[in-house]
Formats: sequence, structure tokens, C-alpha cells
Amino acid sequence: MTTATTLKLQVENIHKRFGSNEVLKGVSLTAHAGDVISIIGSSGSGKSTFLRCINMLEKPHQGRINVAGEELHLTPSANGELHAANPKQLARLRTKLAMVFQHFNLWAHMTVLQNIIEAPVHVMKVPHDQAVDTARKYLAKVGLQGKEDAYPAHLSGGQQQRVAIARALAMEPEVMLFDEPTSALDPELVSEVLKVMKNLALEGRTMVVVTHEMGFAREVSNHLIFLHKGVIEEEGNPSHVLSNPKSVRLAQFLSGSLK
Amino acid sequence: MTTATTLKLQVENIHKRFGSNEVLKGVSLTAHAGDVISIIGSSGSGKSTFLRCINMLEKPHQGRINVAGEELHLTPSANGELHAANPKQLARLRTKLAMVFQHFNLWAHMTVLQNIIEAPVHVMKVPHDQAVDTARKYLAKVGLQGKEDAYPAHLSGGQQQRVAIARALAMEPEVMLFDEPTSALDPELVSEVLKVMKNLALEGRTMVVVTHEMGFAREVSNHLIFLHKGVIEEEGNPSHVLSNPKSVRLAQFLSGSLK
Amino acid sequence: MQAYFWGILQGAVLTVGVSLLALLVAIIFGLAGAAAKLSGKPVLVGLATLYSTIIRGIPDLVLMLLVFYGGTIGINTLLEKLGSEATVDINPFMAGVLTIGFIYGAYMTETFRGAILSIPKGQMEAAWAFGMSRFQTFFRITLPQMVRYALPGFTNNWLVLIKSTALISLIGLQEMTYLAKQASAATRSPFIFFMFTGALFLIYTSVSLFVLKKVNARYSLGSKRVQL
Amino acid sequence: MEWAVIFEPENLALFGNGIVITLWLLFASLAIGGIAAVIFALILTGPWATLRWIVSAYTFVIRGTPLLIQVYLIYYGLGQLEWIQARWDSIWPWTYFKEPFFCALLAFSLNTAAYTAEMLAGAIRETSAGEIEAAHAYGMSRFQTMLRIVLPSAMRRTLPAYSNEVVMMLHATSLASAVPNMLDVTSAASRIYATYYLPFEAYLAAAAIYLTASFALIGFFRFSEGRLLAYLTPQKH
Amino acid sequence: AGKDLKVAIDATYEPFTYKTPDGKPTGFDVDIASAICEEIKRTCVFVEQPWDGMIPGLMAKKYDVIISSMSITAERLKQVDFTDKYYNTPSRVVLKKDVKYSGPESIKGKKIGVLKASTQEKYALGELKTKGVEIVSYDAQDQVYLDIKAGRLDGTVADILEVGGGFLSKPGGEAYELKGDELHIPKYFGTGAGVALRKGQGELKGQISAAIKTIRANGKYKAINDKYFTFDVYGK
Ligand SMILES: Nc1ncnc2c1ncn2[C@@H]1O[C@H](COP(=O)(O)OP(=O)(O)OP(=O)(O)O)[C@@H](O)[C@H]1O
Ligand SMILES: Nc1ncnc2c1ncn2[C@@H]1O[C@H](COP(=O)(O)OP(=O)(O)OP(=O)(O)O)[C@@H](O)[C@H]1O
Ligand SMILES: [Mg+2]
Ligand SMILES: [Mg+2]
Repeated sequence: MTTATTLKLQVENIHKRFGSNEVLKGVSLTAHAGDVISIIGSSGSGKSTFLRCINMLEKPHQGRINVAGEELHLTPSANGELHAANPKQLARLRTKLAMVFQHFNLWAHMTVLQNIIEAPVHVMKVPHDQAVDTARKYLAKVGLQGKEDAYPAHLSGGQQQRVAIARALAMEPEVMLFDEPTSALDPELVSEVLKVMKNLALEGRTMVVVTHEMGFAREVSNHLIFLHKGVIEEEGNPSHVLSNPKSVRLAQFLSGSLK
Repeated sequence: MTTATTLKLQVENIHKRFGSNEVLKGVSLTAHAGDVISIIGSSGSGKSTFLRCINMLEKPHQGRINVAGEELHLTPSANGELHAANPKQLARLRTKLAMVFQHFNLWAHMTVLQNIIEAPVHVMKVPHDQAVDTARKYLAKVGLQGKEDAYPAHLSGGQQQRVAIARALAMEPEVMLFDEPTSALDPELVSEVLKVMKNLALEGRTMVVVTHEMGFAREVSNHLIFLHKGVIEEEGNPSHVLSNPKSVRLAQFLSGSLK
Repeated sequence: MQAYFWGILQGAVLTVGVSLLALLVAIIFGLAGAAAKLSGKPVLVGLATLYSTIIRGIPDLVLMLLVFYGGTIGINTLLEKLGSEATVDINPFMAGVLTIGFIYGAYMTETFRGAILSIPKGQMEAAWAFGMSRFQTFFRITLPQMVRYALPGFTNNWLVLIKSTALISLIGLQEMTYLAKQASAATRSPFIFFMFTGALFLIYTSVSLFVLKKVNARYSLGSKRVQL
Repeated sequence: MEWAVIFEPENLALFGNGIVITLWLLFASLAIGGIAAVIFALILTGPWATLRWIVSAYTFVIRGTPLLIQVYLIYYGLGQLEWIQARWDSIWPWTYFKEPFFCALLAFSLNTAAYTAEMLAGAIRETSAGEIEAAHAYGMSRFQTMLRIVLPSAMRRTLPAYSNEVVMMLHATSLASAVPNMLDVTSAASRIYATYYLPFEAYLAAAAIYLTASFALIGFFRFSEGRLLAYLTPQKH
Repeated sequence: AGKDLKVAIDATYEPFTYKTPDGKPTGFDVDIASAICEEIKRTCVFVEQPWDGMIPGLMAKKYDVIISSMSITAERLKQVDFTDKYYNTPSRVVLKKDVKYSGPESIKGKKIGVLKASTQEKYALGELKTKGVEIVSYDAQDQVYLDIKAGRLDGTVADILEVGGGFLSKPGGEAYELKGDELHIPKYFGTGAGVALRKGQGELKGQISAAIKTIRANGKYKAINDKYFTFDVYGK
């Protein structure tokens, strides 16, 4: 497959304000094939916003985004935000960036199976039967066989989160953006998901993971970013950074860890 | 205050089905004043359903519920579920049982402050100004000063969860039901919330906490329940149970823990 | 001819009065109907279903005639049987308001029910969990959140209701459509009066739409919209 | 009461014919109006300012004026225009404007399209933001997001309100008698009333027919809701 | 004056019943009604009632009589009672001036519009349709005029007063004229307009019929007649 040196995602100098509240003050990130990058930081530090800026769900006020070697064309709007100059290009690049949302955002009127095959069939034009096979495979990986025909509202929190993960996996995208993908999962499932992600990384897929679980960050990622008040306060090799935090803020942040 | 022997919550033999799917097969729980009971279990094992049965958000098919010494009158419906015989009694008992939902369920049309004072003012008839003071106190405890006038949709995931916690705390109820109250929080905040809960326990308040964080369960609770496939597979002193699981399932469940 | 326009304008005042009062009645019936239909209590569900089905089933005109004339004939026959000479006359204004309100309450029932179904269940559950009564939950949580889901259907119902006030001429009230008909008969120039009433209706609906837009803005605070 | 009159063969035939006209007008205008409504709703919620302005003006005028006046203007009003008169004997499609049925159908379709479009547009605007974001994030184009996520969800949520529109249209078909030769159910009843002066028998018979039709329609909507809105309700067996 | 007499009118039929701009009922019917009341020593109270609800309203005792150009027909007599007629105007065929008319056969294939459920419709269906004339029924007479102007119709059968005031004297009506004989056939046209009352009001019916005779004889009728018409609408 791709070699580890292929640039998969390059995001530079993202700035984002909500009203007068400047949430991101120039955040950058570079990921090669097979990279797993963890983003940690306290609640409200801008992690989700950053992830959502990468696929333009939030429109940044400044910054550059490059996915798999292709630069996303951005032009300023009247209100100072940047928006995609070419919606087609944006849609195309987004298919390479599957996302697991913090609030899952499953499509309520579709069953589990329909949720998962939706984008492959209608965006990637995968044949229906093949999409169903892929869907079942990933549903099995997250331990949800037999729930194909349930509606999201009838699932437990952890089950919903796993459907969201399966939906992203089924896209088999180049880069995956995970926003706290294991927040609703028990330890056993967390390690299952961890296993899946490690395998994906070995296949050369790139992942950016926002997480609150330091153990998860240490185990799964090869690069760690600590976001604080809209800037990268510290980054580097995960076990290194987690064991020897240089910044006071990170040390304080980690001191809370229970185990 | 109340002594540790006062019975605060007694739930007996709860059964609950969704269609033909029997989710709870006779689960019981007893909590005295100052008790903190953790419920752990894999995703889909029925933890949320059990918690929701305690305050009758889900109607059980069988079981008895006693809150602070008062038995909730239940009568069977035509479809086999039990429902409260007296809605007034149910509403009264529910004011003694504040809940933090897994999906937060903040009222979308109200600001943070309005969310928190809503029940105290309109259910408990606390004077408005006093309710605002209490609300601010608990908002400060969860680190959310300054967000009083934001709407839930404009908050980060962790901020929403903290509002949900503050909303429950502001009821100053006898028993609190927490459904994964720290799932969206970073380690630093988790230990903050832990501190708050320990203080509440010292004040004699009773808590039932569904959690996936074993460290949290160990630190905060004096009793631990492991739910598996709708029955209590194992229970007892938390550190004891967690270090020496007797059942194979629990051992397997815990083996996933990363740290 | 000018004087006929004045007459029609006075009829317009009646139209506004009847439609606003009827709307009030319809909202009350609609809220009660929707709440009953969603209550899960078999008796209430049955009653509300009967109401919304039967009333929506019969054409307005027929209902109006049935309620007003059927009602009067019924009462008078009863009085006659009892040997009384007196005849009862239902006040046409109140009869019009109540009949139209009652009819549109059935439509509002469906609109409100659909809107309530669109609110995430968790919102109500949170209210119950904090000990709110059904009543409190309905007025403090459900109603405010329902507004923005209900508004499109509500607006449609309201606009149709305004126009259905023309029905009250059947029971002898001089509302503007009827006055326009009389004026066009007297002057034999139908088009000009149709245009005039049409314009009056448009003015009335513009004002309504403006107000409803403000209401929508008020009740959309805190809701997140995405540019499609 | 003299119910026997209603059951005389010629009067039964009158009602029978009325039912056919009424239902035909109803379903044809719902079909045409429904398709137009979807397109209009997309324009109302879309980014094309000029088109949106035009459609808003259209729904405003249609919803702001009585249907009877619309039928009148399309049938009699257009009929007065020399430009149309010069064409409707030979030049397609203007020949249709000479036909009462076509004019009624046009008026009804335009009417229901306006009401339905606003309803649907409202539901589209209230689609959960997260679900739309998910569609965007998975690379769906604006069009696909609309077609695959927003519309199916919005149409389902519109069902209860749309049942109102359908029932109202059923009743509104009685206005078709404003154009000649449209002997719908109400016209049939008023003809029998005028012939025999039996208001209650004639109108109650019509009411019974409307009631039956409404029951059928409302029943159909309940059935559809049961299937299509299953995701909003607690799970049954 | 004595007890009130509640009189129903539908003020949409100029010049028989209509309203002045300030909303007062006026017209031939109204004046005749007042004259009748004067004769029978009652006070006329006018109640406005749209045409569709006329007879039900009478049954529901919302008023005592209808004096609103209601024709006496066999069907109506089944439901209500009528006094003697107080006027009877004939109907005639109306066609374009250049059309030759010599009886129903001569307009075979033409389209004639009539008012739905009217006496003219009955005549048209009974005498014209059978001769191959195409009959189209309308909800209101002015709609017939509109469709004549639009070219969808060739002509109409209508009351001569109605068609004179509503069409022939108006722009667009110049090209048309009354054709053929006055139509009187009672089978279709009834016997003129009478005062309608509920059955069982025999005494009142007698009083009113007598009153009509009296005003006819003492010149009051003529005074009213001349206010509105240039000929005697009482008919033969
Ligand atoms: N409303 C519902 N209708 C049908 N099935 C339901 C409903 N709610 C929950 N279930 C099912 O009941 C089971 C238990 O759900 P519950 O939410 O109690 O799990 P949980 O232990 O809280 O899991 P998690 O840790 O993932 O939140 C699941 O299999 C779920 O699919
Ligand atoms: N739509 C919005 N409008 C206004 N402010 C917003 C909006 N979304 C987020 N914010 C604010 O931006 C800040 C960053 O939010 P973000 O969701 O990125 O935090 P986060 O790092 O993901 O936190 P968490 O760990 O709690 O999810 C927060 O203070 C939040 O209140
Ligand atoms: Mg976040
Ligand atoms: Mg749960």
C-alpha cells in the first residue's frame, strides 16, 4: 500500500472564532499514511472545533487544508470566514475524510444497516450488495451483529457510538477523524476498538483522534497533541509527552488521571 | 444529617422487556444515606435501562421501588408494563431523584442558567433569586462560570455534560442517578467531579452511578454492581470486586482496561 | 360605489374579529387534542381521535349548517314539544367563532401532534425526571419547543381559517366576502370587488406572516441551523 | 326525512358521478401539486435568492387569497384575455384553457403546491443539524444531502400536517363547481337540494360521502405514519 | 304597527333585493314587503340570508316569511307554502345579434349557458337539449355572462330583467339581443314569485295574499313598480 512517507493530511494555521470568542488561534497538524495522531486537551479547549474545521463543518477564519496531496481551495466570505471555492472539490475531499462525531449524529430515520451503507452506496457508488457485506463486516468488528434493523433511538449509548464507528469504517477512507470515539464504551469494547484502529493504521490509514483517555492515546497513537486555549501547548511522541510533560498546564491536566 | 443507616432507595426485582428482548431480568439495589453505588457492565447490558426504571422513565414489567421510605404505587397496564398509580406521588418522588442522562437531555430552548433553575423554581418552588445563587454555585463547582447565558447547542460536549451535572446538583436531591456522568470529560475534570461527588456523599446524599471508568468506580463508590445480560453477575466492595473478580465474565470485562 | 368599499372594510373588521377569536378557540382545542392523542390513555386517545377524524371528515359548510341550523331547529322543536311558544336564537357571532374554532381545532390537533413528535423524547424525559407534572412539562418544555416545528403547518391552517370565516355569512353575519358579493350584485361589477377583497386578504395575511416570523425567530433561539 | 329520494337511481348516479369527479380532481391535483411542492420547497430552502423570492411571492399570494378567487381568475379571468382567446382554439397548450376541468385542476394544483411547499420547507429547515453535518462530512453533495437525508426525514415529519392538507383539499374540491359542468359531490347534493328542497337529506348524504373518503385518507395516513415514523416511537414487539 | 314580521331577503339580486352603499336593504321586493306589512299592520324586520340557507332558515324559524324573488315551483311547494304571486317576469333566449333564431331547432349544436338549478335550466334541459342544443350549467348567472364574453358560450336563457341589467346594457353585451318569444310555460317557470312561509301558517298566508290584492288595486303596487321598471312586472 502507501508508504509511511506519503502526506495524507496537512492542516496549517487554523483560526476560528465564534462571535468574539476566539476558539482556535493558529493550530496546525501534519499526518502521513499510517499515522495515528491523538489530540487531548481540557473541555472547551477547541478539540472538536479543530476536527470539524478539518472537514469544513466549521468554517475557519484563516488556514490551509491539504488532503492526500490536494489543496482545498478556500475563499473568504463576507463575514470573514473561509469557505470552499468549489463545492464539488470539497465533497470529493470529504469522502476521503470519514468522521465519527462526538454526538454520533446517526440518521434517525434510517436503520443501523441503512446508516452504514448510505454513503458507500450513494456517494462512493459501491454496489448495494457489496456495501451490505462491508457493513456487516464492520458491524461484527464492533460487536453489533443482529442490530442491523434497529433504529438509532432504540439503541443504548454505546451501541449508537459503535454504529457511528462502523459507519466511518465502512467508508474505508484515507483519513479518519474520530471525536472521542470511545467515550460511551466500556473498557472491554475500548480495547476492541483499539485493536481495530491499530489494524487500520497497519493498513496505512491515517487517523486523527480526539480523546480523553490517556491510555488510549498512549496505546494507539504515534503522535500526541495537547491543545490548550486554542493553541498547541505541547506535542510529540505520546508516551514521552505523557510521562514527561514539559508545560505546567499539561502536567496539571494529567495529574487528574485516576489511574 | 441523616445517619448512614437510613434507607434511601430500595429497588427490587426489576424486569423489563423491549418487545421480545428481555433487557432486565430481576435486578435489585439497596442504598442508604451516603452510599455511592457504581454500576458497571458492558454496552447494552441494561445499565441505562435500569437507571431509567428507577425513576420510571422506562416502565418495568415487574418490580418494586421505594424512595426514602416511601413505596411507589404501581399498577399493571394492559400491555403488561407497570405504571405509577398516582402521577402526583410519582412526580413527588422524582423530585427526590435527580438524574444526569447519558445524552444530557439539556432543554434546548433554555440557556444554561435557565436549564439549571427550571426545576428548582417551578417544581420545588424555590424563590427565583435563591435558585440563581444555587445555580451559580454549582456552575462554579463544575468550572462553567461565564457560560450562564449560552444555549446548549453552542457548548462543547464536555461543557454540556457539566451543565447536566450542575442541573442535577442544583436540585439538592436525596438520591442522584448518574448515567456515565464523566464520559465527555477530560481527566482533570473527572477528578473535579469526583471531588464534588465525594463531598455530596459526606453530606449524606445517596448516589447511583453508571460508569465505564473503573478508577472512578473504585475511588468514588462504596458498593459496586456488575450487570451482565440483565442480571447482577457480581457485586460488593469496589476495590475488592475489581481486584479479585470471581466471575469469568467480570474478569474478561476488566481485562480490557487499559491502565 | 365608494361607499360599498367602506361597507366591505367594516366587514373586514368583523372578519378579523371572528378569525382571531376562532384561532384562540382552535389553539385551545388543538393543544388539548394533541396532548390527549399523545397521552397514551386509551379513553383520551379515543376521544381525541374521534374528534379530529369526524370534524376533519365533514365539510366546513355542512358542519356550520348542522351546528347552527340543526342546533336551532333541535332546540326549537324541543321547546315546542315542551309546549313553549318561545324561540331560541343562537348568537351568530359566538356560534361562528365556536364552530370555526372547533373545526380548526381538529386540524391544529394534527399539526401540534406532528410537531410534538418532532421534539427529541429526551427533552420531555428530563422534565419528568426532575419531577415536573405532565401539565408543567407540557407548558414549560413541550410547548416552547413545539412552536418552531408547528409553525409551518400552523401558518397554513391559520391562512385557511381566515378565509373560511366567509362561512359565517351563511348564518347571517355580514363579513367582507359576503358584503363584496352584495356590492358586486348591486353594481354589477364583480371583478373590482373581488380584487378589493383579495387585496384585503393579502394585507391581513402579510401582517399575520410578519408576526409569525417574529414568533418563529423568538422560539428558534438556541436551535442550531446548518446551511444546506 | 325522505331518504328514499337519495336512493332513486338518477340521484344515486348523480352522487356516483360526483364521487368520480371529486376523487379524480383530488388525486390529480395532489400528485401534480405534490411534485411541484417538493421543487418549490427546495427552492425556498436553497441558496438561489431570485428564485426563492419568486417562489415566496407565489406561495404568499396563493396562501393569502381564497381558493375560490383563484379558480375564478384562472377560468374566467384568463378567459377574458384576448391573447388567450386568440390561441385557445388551435394552439397547444392554450387549448386546455378552454376546458373547465383543466382550469380547475390547474388552480387546485397550484394551491396545494403552495401550502405543501411551505410545510415541507419548514420541516426541511428544522432537520437536525447533526444529521446534515454527518451527510456533509461523508462527502454528500448538497443535492444528495437533500435527496437522501433531509427530504426523506422532512417528508416523514410533515406527514401529520400533510394529512390536514389532503383532507382540506378533499373538502376544497367542492369549490370546483365555480367552473361549469363540474358535478362533484357537493354539486350533486346542491342539485338534489334544489330539485327536492330536502337540505338535510341531500347534504347529509354528501357529508357521509366526504366522511367516508376522509376516514379512508386519515386511515391511510395513520398506517403510513406507523411505518414511516417508527423511529420516533418506542419499540413494539 | 303591530307585531314584528321577520322577512328574509338575499340582497344580491338587483333590482329586486340589493343594498344601498350604506347597507340598507332596498329594491322592488323590499318595497313590496314594506307595503304588505303596512297592509297587515305588522312591522317588517329584514333578515339577511344567503340563498343556499333560505329554506332551512325558514324551517328553523329564523324568520317568518321569505320575500326575495322566490319562484313558486312544485318542488318548493313540497317543503314550504306560498302566497299568490306578487310578480312574474318572463324569460327569453339571448343570442348574438347576427344569429337567426326561429325556435330551438335553429340553434342546434350551439352552446347555451344557464344558471344551475334555475327555472331556465329546467326549460333548457327540457326543450333545448332535446333538440340538440348543448347546455352548460353555472353556479351563478354572472359567470354565464363572463363565459359568453370569453367566447366559450353562444348565448343564454335568462330572466329578461336579469339579462337586461346584468349583460345587455353592459360593455360586451352590445352584440347580443333577446330572441324569440317570451317564455311562460308554468311546467318549467312556475307561476311567478310569491311570499314563502312555513306550512301551517294559513292565516298569515291569507292575510298576505289579500294584501297583495289590495296594493295591486289601490295603486301602491304601481307606484313601486314604476320606481324600478318601465313596464308592469306583475305579468299576465
Ligand atoms: N427504547 C428502546 N427500544 C428498544 N430497545 C431498547 C430501547 N432502549 C434500549 N434498548 C435495548 O436494550 C438494551 C439495553 O440498553 P441500555 O441502554 O440499558 O444499555 P446500557 O447498559 O446503558 O449500554 P451503554 O453502556 O451502551 O449505554 C440494548 O440492547 C438496547 O438495544
Ligand atoms: N456553535 C458554537 N457557537 C458558539 N460557541 C461554540 C460553538 N461550538 C463551540 N463553541 C465554543 O467553542 C469552545 C470550544 O468548543 P469545542 O467543542 O471545540 O471544545 P472541545 O475541546 O471539543 O471540548 P469537549 O472536550 O468538552 O468536547 C467552547 O468554549 C464552546 O463553548
Ligand atoms: Mg468536543
Ligand atoms: Mg447506557
